[in-house]
Amino acid sequence: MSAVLLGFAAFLLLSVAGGLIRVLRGPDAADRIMAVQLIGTSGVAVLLLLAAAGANPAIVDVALIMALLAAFAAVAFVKSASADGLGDPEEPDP
Amino acid sequence: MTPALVFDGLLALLAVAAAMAAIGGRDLFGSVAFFIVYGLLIAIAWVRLDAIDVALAEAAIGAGLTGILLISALARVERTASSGESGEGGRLAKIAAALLCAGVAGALAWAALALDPQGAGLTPLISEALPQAGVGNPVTAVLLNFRAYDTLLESIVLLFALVAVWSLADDGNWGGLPGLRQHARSDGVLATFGRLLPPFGLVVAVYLVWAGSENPGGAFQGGTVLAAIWLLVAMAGITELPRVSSLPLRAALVFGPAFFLAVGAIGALAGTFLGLAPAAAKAIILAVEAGLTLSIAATLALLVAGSPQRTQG
Amino acid sequence: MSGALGHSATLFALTGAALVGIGLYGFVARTHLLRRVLAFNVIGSGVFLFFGATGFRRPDLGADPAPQALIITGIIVALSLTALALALITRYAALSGRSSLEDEAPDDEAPDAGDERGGG
Amino acid sequence: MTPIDLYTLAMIAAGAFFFFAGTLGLLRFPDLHSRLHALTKADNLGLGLIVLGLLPRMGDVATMLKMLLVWVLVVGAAATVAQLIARIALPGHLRSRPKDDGR
Repeated sequence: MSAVLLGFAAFLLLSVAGGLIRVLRGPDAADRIMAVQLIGTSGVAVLLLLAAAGANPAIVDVALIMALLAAFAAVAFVKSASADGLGDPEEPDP
Repeated sequence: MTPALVFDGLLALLAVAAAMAAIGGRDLFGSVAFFIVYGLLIAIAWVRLDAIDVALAEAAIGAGLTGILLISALARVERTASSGESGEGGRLAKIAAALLCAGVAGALAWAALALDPQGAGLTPLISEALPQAGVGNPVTAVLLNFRAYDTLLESIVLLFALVAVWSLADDGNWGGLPGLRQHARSDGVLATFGRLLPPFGLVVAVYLVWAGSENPGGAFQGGTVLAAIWLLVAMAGITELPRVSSLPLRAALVFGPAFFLAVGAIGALAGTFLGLAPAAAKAIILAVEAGLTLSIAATLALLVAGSPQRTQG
Repeated sequence: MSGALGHSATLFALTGAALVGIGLYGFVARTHLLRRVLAFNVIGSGVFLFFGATGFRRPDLGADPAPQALIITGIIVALSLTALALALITRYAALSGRSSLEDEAPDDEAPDAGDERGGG
Repeated sequence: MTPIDLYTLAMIAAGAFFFFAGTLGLLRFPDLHSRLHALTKADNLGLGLIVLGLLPRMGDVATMLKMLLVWVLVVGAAATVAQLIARIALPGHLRSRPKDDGR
C-alpha cells in the first residue's frame, strides 16, 4: 500500500508541474501568485501522502506548517500591489 | 522503476526546473514566484531524505518569511529604481560562465559519487551519547548540547544582522518604527484573517518547541512560525511592530542568547563551558529553547520588517 | 523512511550539485541585484542538499543528525543575510535609482561589488 | 487488500482526480477570475478527500486531528487569498508594474 500512496504523491507532483507552467506563462503577477497558492495546496497533499506511506506522523507537522503559512506569499503580494504598497484591496479609494 | 524512484526523480527534476526558471527568467516577479515554489519542493526533498527537522525549518522559512521578504523588497525596488538589467555580458561571456559553473557542479557530483557508500558519519557516535543528552531528538541534542557553541554563536549572528539592518536607517529615523505604516480595512477579509490565524499559529509554534525534545521540531522552527504570524498581524493592520528603541523589544531580542550564555558560564564554573550535567540536561535545554524561541521570533520578524523609516506611528 | 520505500540520497546529492551550478551561473551572469540574491540562496540550498544527502548514505542508520543540525543553523543564517542584503539593495535603489551594480553610462562609477555576498 | 485499503484508495483516487481537474482549469481557463474557481474549489475538495481517505491509517487521534486542522487551514487560506486576489484583479485596482526589459 505504501507504494500505491507514493505513486499518488508522484501523480500530484504532475499537478505541481502544471502550476509551474502557469507561473511561467503568467501573464499577470496575480496569475503567478495564484499558481503558487495552488502548488502549495498540492504540496500539502503530497506531504500527507508521504506521511501515510512512510507511517511517519512527524511529516504531518511539515504539512501543518505549510498549511498555516499557505496564504502569506499571496497576502504580501496583494499588499505590495495596492495603491501605496502598504494597503488592502478592500479599502475604499482615498 | 519503483514508485519511490519515480517520485524522487520527478521531485528533483521539478526543483531543478524551478531553480533554473527563477535564475533565467525575464520577469522578476515570476522569478520570485518560482523561488517560493522552489523552497516548497526542497522542503519535500528534506522529508524524502528523512530530515524532518530540516523540512520543518525549510517549510516555515520558505512558505512564510521568504515570500513576505522578497515580494515586499521587489515592490520597493521597482518603485524607486529603473528596472532594466544593464551591463549583462555578451553571449560569449555567458557561455564561459555556464561552462565554469557546469564544471563546479560536475566536480561536486564526482565528489558525491566518490564517497564511501558504507560511510556512517557521526551517527554511531551520536546514538552512543544520546542517553546522556537529556533529549530524545538527536538533532536537538546536537543543536543544544553536543554542538551548543554553534547555536549560541548563531543566535548572536542574528542579532548582528539585525543591528546592521537598523544601521541603514536615515539619521532622523534612528530608534524609530520599522518599515512604513501598514493599513487594511478593519472589517475586511485581510483583517479577519489576521485575527483568526494567530491563535492557531501560537499553538503550532508552542507545540513545535515542545515536541522538539523528543520528535522533530525545536526553537528555530517554532520561532520562525511565530515571526511569520507576527508579521501577518502587522500586515493586516491590527498591530504595529514596536519602535526599535523600545526596551521590552530589546530585552526580548537579547534574552535568549544572554540566557544561553549564562547557562554556558555556569557550566564553565562546573568544569566545561556549555557542558550540561546529564541529570539536569532536559530542563536546561527546554529553558534555553524557550528563551531562544522568543528571541529568534523577535529577531526574524524585525529583520524582515527592515530598517526604521519613521518616528511617528 | 527507508527499506521498502527505497532511498535516493545519491539522486539528491547530484541534484544539490546541479543547484550549486545553476545558482553560481545566476550569481555571475545576471546583474539585477534581487536576482543575485535569489541565485545566492539557490547556491546555499544546493550546498545544504548536497551536505544533507551525503549524510544519509546508510538507510539502516537513518539520516546523520550532525549535518541536519548544521543545516538548520545555516538556513536561519542564510535567511538573516538575505534580509540584510535586501535591506542594502532597497536602500541602494532608493539612493541611486538603480537596481544593478554595473555601469549604465561609461563614466558612471560602479560602487563596491562586494556588499551582498555577506559570507555564509 | 483490506476494506480500509479499498476505502483509502477510492478516496485518494477521487481526490487526485479533483487535483487534476483543478490544474487543468488553472492551465486552460481563459481569464484570471475563472481560473480562481480552479484554485478555490477543486483543489480544496481534492485535499479534503485525501485527508478523509488517509484518516483511518494514521493510528492515533492527535495525528488525525492535526490532519483535519491542516485541511481547515488550507481552506481558510484559499478563501482569503481568493477574495483578495479577485478584488485586486478588478479593473483599476492592479497597479501596473513596470516591465522588465528581459535581459
